[in-house]
Amino acid sequence: MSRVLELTDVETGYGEVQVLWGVTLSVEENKMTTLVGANGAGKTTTMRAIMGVVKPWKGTVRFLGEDVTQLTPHEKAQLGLVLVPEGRQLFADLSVAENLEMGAYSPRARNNLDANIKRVYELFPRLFERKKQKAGTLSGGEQQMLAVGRGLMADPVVLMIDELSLGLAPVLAQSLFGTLKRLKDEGLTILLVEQNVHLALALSDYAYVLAEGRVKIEGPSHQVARDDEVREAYLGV
Amino acid sequence: GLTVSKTGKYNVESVNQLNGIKLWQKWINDQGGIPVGDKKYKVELKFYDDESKAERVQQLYSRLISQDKVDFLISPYSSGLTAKAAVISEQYGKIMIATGAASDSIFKLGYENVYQIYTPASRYLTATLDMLKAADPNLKKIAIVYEDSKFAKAVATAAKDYAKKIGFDVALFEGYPPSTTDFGPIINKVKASGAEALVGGGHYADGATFARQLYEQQATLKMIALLVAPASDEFAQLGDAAFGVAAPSQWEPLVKYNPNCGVTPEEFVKMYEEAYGKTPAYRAAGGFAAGLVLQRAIMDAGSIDADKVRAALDKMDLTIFFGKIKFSTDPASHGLQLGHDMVQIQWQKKDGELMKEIVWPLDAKTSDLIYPIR
Amino acid sequence: MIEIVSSILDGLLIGLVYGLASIGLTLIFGVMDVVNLAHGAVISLGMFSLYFFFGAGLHPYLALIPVAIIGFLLGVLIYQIAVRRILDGPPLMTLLATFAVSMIIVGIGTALWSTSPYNVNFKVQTLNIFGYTVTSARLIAALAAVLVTFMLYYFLYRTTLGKAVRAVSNNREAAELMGIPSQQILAISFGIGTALAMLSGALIATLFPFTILSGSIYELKSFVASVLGGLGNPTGALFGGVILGLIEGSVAPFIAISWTNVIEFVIFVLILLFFPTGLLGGRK
Amino acid sequence: MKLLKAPLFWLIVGVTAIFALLPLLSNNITLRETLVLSAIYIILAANLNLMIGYTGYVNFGSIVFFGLGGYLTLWLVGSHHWGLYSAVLVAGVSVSALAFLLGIGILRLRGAYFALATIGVNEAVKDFVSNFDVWGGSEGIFLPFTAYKAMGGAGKALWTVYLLIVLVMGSSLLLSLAVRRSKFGLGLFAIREDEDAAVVLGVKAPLYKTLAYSLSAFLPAIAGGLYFFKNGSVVPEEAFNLNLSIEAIVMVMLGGQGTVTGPTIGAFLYERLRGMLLTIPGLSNFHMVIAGVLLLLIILFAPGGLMGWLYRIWPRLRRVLE
Amino acid sequence: MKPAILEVRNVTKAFGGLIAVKDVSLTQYQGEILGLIGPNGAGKTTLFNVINGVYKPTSGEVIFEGQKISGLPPYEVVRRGLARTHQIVKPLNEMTVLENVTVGACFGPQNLPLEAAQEVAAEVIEFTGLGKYADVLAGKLNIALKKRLEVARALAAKPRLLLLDEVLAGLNPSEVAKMLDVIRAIRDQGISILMIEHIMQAIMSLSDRIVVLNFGEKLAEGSPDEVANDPQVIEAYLGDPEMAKRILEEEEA
Ligand SMILES: Nc1ncnc2c1ncn2[C@@H]1O[C@H](COP(=O)(O)OP(=O)(O)OP(=O)(O)O)[C@@H](O)[C@H]1O
Ligand SMILES: Nc1ncnc2c1ncn2[C@@H]1O[C@H](COP(=O)(O)OP(=O)(O)OP(=O)(O)O)[C@@H](O)[C@H]1O
Ligand SMILES: [Mg+2]
Ligand SMILES: [Mg+2]
Repeated sequence: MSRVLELTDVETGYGEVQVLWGVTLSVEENKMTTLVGANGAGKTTTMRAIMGVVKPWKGTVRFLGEDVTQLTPHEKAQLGLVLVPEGRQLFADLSVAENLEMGAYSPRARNNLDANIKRVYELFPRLFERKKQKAGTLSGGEQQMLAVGRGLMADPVVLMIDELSLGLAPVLAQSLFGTLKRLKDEGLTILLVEQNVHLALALSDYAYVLAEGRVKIEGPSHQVARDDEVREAYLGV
Repeated sequence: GLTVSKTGKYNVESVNQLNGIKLWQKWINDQGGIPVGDKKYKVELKFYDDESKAERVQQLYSRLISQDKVDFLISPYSSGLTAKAAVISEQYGKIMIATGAASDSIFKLGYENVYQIYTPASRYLTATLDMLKAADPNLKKIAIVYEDSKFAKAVATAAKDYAKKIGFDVALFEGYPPSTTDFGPIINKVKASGAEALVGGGHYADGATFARQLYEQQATLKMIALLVAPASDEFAQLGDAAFGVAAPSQWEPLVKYNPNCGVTPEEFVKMYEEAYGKTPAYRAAGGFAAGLVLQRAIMDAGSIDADKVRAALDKMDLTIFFGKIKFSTDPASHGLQLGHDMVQIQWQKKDGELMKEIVWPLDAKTSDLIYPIR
Repeated sequence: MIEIVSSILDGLLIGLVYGLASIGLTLIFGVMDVVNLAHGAVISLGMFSLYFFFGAGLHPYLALIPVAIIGFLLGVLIYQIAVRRILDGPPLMTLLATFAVSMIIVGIGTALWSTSPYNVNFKVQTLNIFGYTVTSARLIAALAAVLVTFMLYYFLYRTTLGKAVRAVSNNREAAELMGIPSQQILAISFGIGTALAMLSGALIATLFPFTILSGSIYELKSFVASVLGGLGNPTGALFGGVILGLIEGSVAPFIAISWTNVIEFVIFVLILLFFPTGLLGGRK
Repeated sequence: MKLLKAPLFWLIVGVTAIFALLPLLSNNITLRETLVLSAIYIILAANLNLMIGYTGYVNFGSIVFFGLGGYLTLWLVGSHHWGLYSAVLVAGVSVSALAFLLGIGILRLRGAYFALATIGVNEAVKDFVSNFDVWGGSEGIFLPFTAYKAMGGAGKALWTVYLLIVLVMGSSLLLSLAVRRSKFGLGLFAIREDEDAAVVLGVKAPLYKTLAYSLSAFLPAIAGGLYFFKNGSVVPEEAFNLNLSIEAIVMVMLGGQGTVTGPTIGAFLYERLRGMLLTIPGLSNFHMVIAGVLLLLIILFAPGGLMGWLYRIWPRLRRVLE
Repeated sequence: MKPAILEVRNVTKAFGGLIAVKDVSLTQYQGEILGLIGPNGAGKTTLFNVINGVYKPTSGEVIFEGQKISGLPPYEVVRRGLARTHQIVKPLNEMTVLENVTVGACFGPQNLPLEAAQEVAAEVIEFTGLGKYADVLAGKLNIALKKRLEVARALAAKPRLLLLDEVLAGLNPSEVAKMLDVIRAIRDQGISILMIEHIMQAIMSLSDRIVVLNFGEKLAEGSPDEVANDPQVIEAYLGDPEMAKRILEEEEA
């Protein structure tokens, strides 16, 4: 089993404030890996550091065996490392279809554009109905579908999703989780950040618990889910 | 001392004027300086760039007076900047010879130390209108179209009154903003008014553009006379559009004045051509004249004491290469130029080449007026 | 009557040229929220470039091609030097940076060419249609304005690169995450905006004489036109320009010319009060 | 008063005193004329900062207040033989009132739309005044010399006007400080950061920003009256010079918007930079280029303005130099 | 039954052709926590915006403490004692947390002078657990802290009715539990609360009553139990709450 994505001792932060204090983790092919942690633990920052949106101060990010630490976000995206960011970040004035097209901007994704767009519309028939509508006027749930759909258009090798269910109605969150499980079953590698820790641990294969910018606990998800400390601190039981 | 607009909207005119002043300085210093009694004063010039901006003028004139300790001032170019400088010169009782400033109104504010070289705006176009009357006694309708700036508006307003007085019908009297480049709407109005002749204009840029578009838009006018622009040699660049356009001018290289002091026009032109490699335009002559007038006043006064020089200026009645010079001593318009008169030029073709000819007054003419032009 | 009609037609034609002048401005604003104070200086440069290509013997309309290319390169240069570093800084800094660029361009221009007027002297035909006189240069400039707007529209809404420009203008970070090289796209956009400004300057130079300071008049008109149409909206800019031209053309026959500007600006402010984001709607 | 305890209060008083006394004691007119321009720029920048820095509304056309103040003053003094003091006061109050009415309308616009609309206002007023014959149209108003005689001759009058301008400068800075430390200022800052949020929190934004706009017109109008009185004339292009308006923004940003000290230093440095470049001989043709390059370098390397840069290298300064 | 503090009467709000809220009526009683739930885009936030005056209703009216408040601008509404938080947070970025909260205290119903407001703000900051961030610029906080800042600002106004829009989003279950304590404490101060939330355990345990919106219309209303068992609500909104448990069991099997 191969490690598609590996972080070694990554440290970074904003301005002078250090947020990550040496994060080491890896993501394996065809698995879903979950990142759990309190508010401000550094989950989003970890993902941003992986993408290079914030530059790591120290440490390395390896993707498919290559050191990609110094690449810019768009170069990483073109290699197949794709992030669905916290807060959706859609192109609000572009139509749904144009948003999806922009998801497939990188050359490797453009080749599969037609197949991918079909797949996304199959996964989210709702988006097909609204493909001419401006993304900014979609409802919250639809926007989240579009964000995931746009990520899939980039033909990801690893799909990273930050806060999949934030602000979604329960019924929608469930259906998106269902979709994610299907994608995983189809062979996609996924790194997930999710506050609905019960569900996330239930669905994923491996989990890391982040606290104050460090990995505190790691292991197969079902084990982590039974860890007493985790249960108390993050599951509220 | 003086400021010069090396940059900004007046830079061409102002630098020409400076060239004239510098030439005067060289000329007088070559003679050992200004003779006063048995001493000779060398002339030293001090000048700064005012960027054509009013807010700098006062700062720099104060600097000239209190830091550089100059004895006499020459004005910046343009009436607007001169007015600012005048407040400062007046405050220190420093004499300022105003050249390149044709406004009447500055001299009606009660200043006591400012003296004007140019023919004032109120008399700028009167001779032009006389000339038109002489050329075509039957012509009635004229249009007066002017740049909406202090100088041109004053000229145009005076011209309107004079035109009515000598029997013209002013069919259109209208200003355009100083930054105008598109004269289409104005030309449409000129056409609609039925005017047969047009006088007006303002400064160089607008005048040249106006003349060109009058030509392109095929406005049929028997005479076109514009301020300032046609008097410059650059006006020839307009080619066919320049043909026939007339202008009042403060001075022309070909004028034949018989000066009772200083250089003759020919001598001046020759000196200027040697120094700068081109024929002087009237602004350069005005610059030289300013120096000359100052020099003469100092000589008359026999001193560089401001009060004595002022008295000499008040008494002055000269003809120099630039024409007559006499200042008003009426307290209500002290310093206003009374002696000097305008000449009229017209662009004509000699052997297919555009030439500036003097066509008025008749005793100074180098060629006959072409009329009608289109 | 014919005077009124021709005045309005003149207004329409000049309005299209105003529109063209403002498209570059509105594009740069739309993509990166930069109010480009170097716009006028660049327009002046366009005028002078045309002058020199023409002086070198090139036909003025042919010269538009090298002018546009120079404009593009200049825009990329300005972006890389003056804008790029501070795009993420405090919001107004780009205003200062472009103002500084404007000072540099105008300063160099003044030193080289003084502030006296230049003229591109080429023979233009005068067309006479039903008693209405129009020079071919005006007609061509107006048509060029329409054509360029159409091409820009096609580029932005039909090509992938154009859509990427819009995507970057919507959300730079997200664009980057989707593999769009945002810095490159921004530089290209600034280049296109600058090229458009240079082009409009060049076309204006075929109509009117100009100085290094002339661009500032068109910069002002560009502000007005692009706000009227809705900032960031290229078609809106053309539309705004036409409105300006029409105002000028239709009030001129009835009142003193010097009042047109007053009316124009008063109408401008009034329209804004009722359509706070321009007539066609633009970015907020 | 708590204000009296602020170190900055005393600093402002001190700087104002230096401005007043330095040329007075040395009887140095060049210095005075140099400082008067600095003082005017500081007044323009400090008051503009009330809008840009405090309220977050970029006023491109702030010079319109200055120009109108100048026109009103010269008209009252010249044509109606008012005294200078009453004329500038009336000018200040009426321009401020006019700004209030205007503000009710155009402050409904946001962001770049507001900024560009203010250009429209300035240009409309300029073109209107150019056509307005009561104020001399494009010829402007020229003061008869008797106006200075009434104040004891030009020499004395110009000194008096200078001291008044310095006083207005001091008042502008104290106003900036007072607003900054008041509840009114807190409301303005909230509007600057997020107007919608401010409104939901209870800030009467429409009233507050209109008040700020009107307030930012008062002292510049008085300064305009004094300045053009000193010049002896006022014409539309000088009174409503858009470029000066934009330069005022440059000064505010250069020093650091939103602070009291920043715009002051920005204005002073900017004026000195331009003024010095003008009088250095060899540079004559390139002073604008050099000013542009210097400006660009400052912007690129201290994008938070000078105060931002100072605060960064010396954080404790924030408490003293607000 | 206690007297009503807020009455929404037949409110409709349309954006162009889109009707976001359609003829909705509801009543909140003094001291009560009223939950507002519904699918994404159902019009919950829009209803908040109508109540606090950000939008004028297209028709209908809003009565607060017996007085009509619809049509008043938001700053008037706050001054009458009705504060809110934003779903999409709106921190005053370049101001510190303390200054942010001071704005709330300063311009609220009490219209406090600056210094008194600063004292109130300091108390509220402690109460909401933002104490150690008091001097941090609000823009530097992460989303969860910004949400808490929203609560603190609204609370500093000392309102009698508080509207909370998804203040629990983005918190993990333990953090949700802590925040629930804060909300209860607020209620115990006598402040009525109207809250929107998608986290079911939270809203079900907290609310006295719940109103469900769907496509802009009121779908159901009642006690948490009644609503949770309403088949219409289950279909439109709740789905299968047991899914997580089921998946977990499947995996293990
Ligand atoms: N743009 C920023 N500037 C400064 N500090 C930031 C910024 N973004 C995040 N931080 C800080 O970095 C720390 C980690 O934030 P991060 O967003 O990575 O946390 P998280 O684990 O994703 O939390 P959440 O569950 O709230 O999403 C927090 O203390 C936050 O205040
Ligand atoms: N300003 C607006 N202009 C146009 N449409 C709007 C506007 N605000 C909201 N809408 C639309 O109104 C509908 C209701 O939106 P609202 O924000 O009230 O939903 P919500 O119930 O709060 O959803 P969520 O749970 O996702 O926050 C949506 O379809 C939304 O797109
Ligand atoms: Mg996060
Ligand atoms: Mg909502």
